[in-house]
Amino acid sequence: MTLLAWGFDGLLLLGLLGLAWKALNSTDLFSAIALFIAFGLLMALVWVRLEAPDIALAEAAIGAGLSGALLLAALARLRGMEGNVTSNTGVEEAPNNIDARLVQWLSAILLLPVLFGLVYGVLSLPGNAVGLSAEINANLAASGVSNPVTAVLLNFRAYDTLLEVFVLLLALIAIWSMGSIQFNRSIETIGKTSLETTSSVLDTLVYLLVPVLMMVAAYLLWVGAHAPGGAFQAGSVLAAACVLLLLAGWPLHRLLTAMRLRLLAVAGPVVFVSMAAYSLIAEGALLQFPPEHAGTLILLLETVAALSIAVTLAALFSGGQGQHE
Amino acid sequence: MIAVIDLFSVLLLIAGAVFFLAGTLGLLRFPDVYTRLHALTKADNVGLGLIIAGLALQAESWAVAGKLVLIWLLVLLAGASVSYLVANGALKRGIRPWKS
Amino acid sequence: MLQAVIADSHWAIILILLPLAAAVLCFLYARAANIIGVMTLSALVLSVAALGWQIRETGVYHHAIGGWEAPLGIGLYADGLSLLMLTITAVAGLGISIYATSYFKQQDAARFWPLWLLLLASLNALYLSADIFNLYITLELVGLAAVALAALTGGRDALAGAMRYLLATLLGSLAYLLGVALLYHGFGSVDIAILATQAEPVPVLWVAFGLMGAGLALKMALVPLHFWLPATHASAAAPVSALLSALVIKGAFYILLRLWLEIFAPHSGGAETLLGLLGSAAVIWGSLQALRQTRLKLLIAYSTVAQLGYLFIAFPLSTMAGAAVWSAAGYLALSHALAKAAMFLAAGNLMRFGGHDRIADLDRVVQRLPLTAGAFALAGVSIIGLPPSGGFVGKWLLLEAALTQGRWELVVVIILGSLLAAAYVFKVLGRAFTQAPVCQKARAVPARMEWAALLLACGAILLGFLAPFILPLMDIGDPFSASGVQP
Amino acid sequence: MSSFSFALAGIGLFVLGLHALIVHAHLLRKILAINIMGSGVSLVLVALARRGGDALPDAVPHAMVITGIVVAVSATALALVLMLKLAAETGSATLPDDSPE
Amino acid sequence: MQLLFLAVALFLLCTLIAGMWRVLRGPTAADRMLAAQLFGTTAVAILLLLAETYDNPALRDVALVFALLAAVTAVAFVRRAWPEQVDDRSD
Repeated sequence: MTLLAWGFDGLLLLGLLGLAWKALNSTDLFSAIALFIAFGLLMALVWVRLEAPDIALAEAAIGAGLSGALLLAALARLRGMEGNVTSNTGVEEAPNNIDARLVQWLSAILLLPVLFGLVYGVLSLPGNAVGLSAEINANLAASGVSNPVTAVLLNFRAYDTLLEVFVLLLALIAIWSMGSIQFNRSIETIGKTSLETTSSVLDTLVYLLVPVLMMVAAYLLWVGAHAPGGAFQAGSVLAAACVLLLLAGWPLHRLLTAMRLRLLAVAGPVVFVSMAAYSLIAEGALLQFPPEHAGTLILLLETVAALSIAVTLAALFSGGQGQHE
Repeated sequence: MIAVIDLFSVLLLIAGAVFFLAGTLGLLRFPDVYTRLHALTKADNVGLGLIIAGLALQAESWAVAGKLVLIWLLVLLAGASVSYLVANGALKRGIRPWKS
Repeated sequence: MLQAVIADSHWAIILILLPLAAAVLCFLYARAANIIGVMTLSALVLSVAALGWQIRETGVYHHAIGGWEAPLGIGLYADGLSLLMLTITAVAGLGISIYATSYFKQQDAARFWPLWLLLLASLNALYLSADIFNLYITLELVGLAAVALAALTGGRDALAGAMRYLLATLLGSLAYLLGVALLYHGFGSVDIAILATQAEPVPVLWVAFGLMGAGLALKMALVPLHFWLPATHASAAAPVSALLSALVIKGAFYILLRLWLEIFAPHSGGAETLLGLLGSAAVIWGSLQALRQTRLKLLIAYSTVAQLGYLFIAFPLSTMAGAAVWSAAGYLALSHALAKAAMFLAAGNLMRFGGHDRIADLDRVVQRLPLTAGAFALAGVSIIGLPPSGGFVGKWLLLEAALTQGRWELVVVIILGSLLAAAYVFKVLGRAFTQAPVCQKARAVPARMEWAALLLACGAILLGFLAPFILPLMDIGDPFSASGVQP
Repeated sequence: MSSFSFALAGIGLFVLGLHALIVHAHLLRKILAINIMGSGVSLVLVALARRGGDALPDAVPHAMVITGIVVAVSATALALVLMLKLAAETGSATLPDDSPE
Repeated sequence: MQLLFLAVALFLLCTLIAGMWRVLRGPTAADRMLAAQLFGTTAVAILLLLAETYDNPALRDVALVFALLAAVTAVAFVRRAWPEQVDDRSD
């Protein structure tokens, strides 16, 4: 049994490192992204082997799903600037001129001591882990949820998650502050008109898949209290549904006016800050939830956060649209 | 009686594995996109169906078995539509089907 | 009654939540962004004063977030050092905000304010956090907000600078996070106080310090890793350059200082001499490069690289005279923030008026803007370290420590740095005294922008006189001797 | 033993990403390299938590990694938009190496 | 019984890695994008087998999300990132 498990891990790691190497050094950009998506999915399998299903969910939804879609859309826009983008589509010339070779060797030589230092540092760690699992289990009952990861994310270290939700909002504000990219209008049309009309197969796929995605998101949000799941995973699955609608050509950004989109994106952070301020006044400590109804407070917080995360990630995907000017 | 169910599970799992092998061999050996697409989505989906059937027998509750079947239906739906989209796109982009 | 209210209300938490709420408000109602921004900044200056008064009365402020104590939960911690950094952020931030209200057109103001208030909130959160993973998230917030601000002008150089800065800051954060991972698995906690007690000189501590040091050095552009700073700071909008140089890079320095004092100093094993070496190289190299520049904003950006070097010269001196040297470094950071902000704002005025910042043709411009020229001169005095400026107090304390410890090479570096600084400041100011035809296409510079720059510069000079009040404030909760380094 | 092998794989990913970040000029490849380095750090963070047999699973590194993934996707989205703006402005998705003297 | 599950899971992982070779060599972009489809089915099977081996119901949720997200990535490829002209015609 352990031999099989050991074999499984070995093959998984080999595949992971091989994919990473190929993704970073492939000849053309498109295969780099395809390999990176495969790397993300293999990474989710690694999280499963490390008994971290919460992270596997997050990695599958965000790491491989949304990041893959983001990268593909970015590559399409990069190619959309065909005219003036020099190192563009097809097979990009492999860096074989002299100074590129020199840089490669130089950086390889420089990084060897870094690698050995890190390996030495990691291997010098004592044999058994010294973690906080004891403290977590001791206080799990008072946290209002039974899934330890959700307890850490939304109660013990809720302040991290508060700042986390603002990182997402900041990314959205930053992208909208850079103004819409002039040419993204033309790219959207290429996808729809020139080559494929809105094919009925895609529409049926969207009609069937989007409701399932939304149900799965609600399920993940609910199950987060006692099993792997939670706000981030649910939000990213919901964002995948919005991305699917955007890809199928639904004019999402016209449905939601700029202000409504902003209010939705801001809902999570605002609820988080107001709950933090209220708990400071009522309970005497920032983000302190009274044990008896900590569960319901966390669920409320997660629901609003999932909504905001979904809207923000979808807006990050469409990039550049939705501001007032 | 228990052994019979286990026996069935074993057979189903082995069959599923064989179909997966066929799917992957098809993916590697076939000459053009369309045949690879065909091999991948058809063989793998059947393989997955067999494995899910094998696992459903072992499942402790109907709910779990139901979830397994739901996953299979979703994969079928996704596989079918994506293979059509890819094939349609490939044809439009001028990738000619392979002729011996 | 007033004392009671000030004494027990959570000023530290107000410093974090208020700018977050204000940022959301500005994001929703862009028209009112200017008013909301300036009101928030003035409220924050008052909150910092109240916090200062509170910790002076009742000692160090500690708050376990969520009611969970240290190993499990995250703690907020405010002592003299964090108070100093919060004051820098609030005071310089207020000056820059007043300048920004008339610098930006309506459309750009709507973009500037949410980003600046989020940056301000993350800097305050960074100075108050006592948890190294929480510091990672605040570092990430600061980095992303600073990149977005740097890319605000949208020109070719600004975008290239912002991209280079984004890659550098992401790389720095990842190196820092790997250090956090090693420290957590080596010593079982991410809380700074617990790590200080658990840490012992094992290889994982040095590897973690190497990683975190390199990551933070990259984020604050210490010399070998400063490639991204000049282009970014020079090509950004004037108030943004002031923010980046005066406030953002000090966040990374604060974390390195806090980790050094609490965790790494007792087991440093000679690392401080390396840091001192890098600091001296920064002073010399930065000043020489600044002298070579033909554009004013690039000159000021390289001066930032140089002045940061001074803060690192304090490391080798701290082994013998701990508290005195660190308060000197803190004072230098405070006066550099005000002076550098004033310099960049003055440069913004000159560019607004003359349309360019080529030093060679500044002569027609400098005479027409006396207030801006005065602001640049006063800021220059503090950067050089001439009495009675705040810069002089900081450099003098450093010089005194170096002399008493007989570190002659550091003495030479400090003095040479000041001389070079004098050279590049007078290179610019010299233009004010040469006759030249009046520049034709001049655009009037709003008075508020000139006064904001002048006020900040006067602040830098005033610091010289306030030394006896501010220095003891820095020693509340004696952050500098917590690590067993005898003062 | 397997947890150390995963941790070493994480270190390998970190250094691999760093090498690619230095070597490749195209910004999209640099962004991929940053993502792979992020995955490497997350792998180290979780793998080391499982040293010494399967003690109680420690949830703190898991929470940190989930936060890290969300930060990574935000930073990636910002980097991609910045790259596109730069490419629209300068015509090439690589950093112009002329420092603006 | 657990042994069989893990053995089949290991076998499927081998087919997965073998499938990756097509992604590396695949002449046209479509071949490369089959990776998402390949992962959609094979990885889902592996996850369900591991869920049974380690008796961890959460892995079924991961498999569910996998199946859905593989489809989203594939649609993203088809609608957006498919290069206009063919890199090199397959024979």
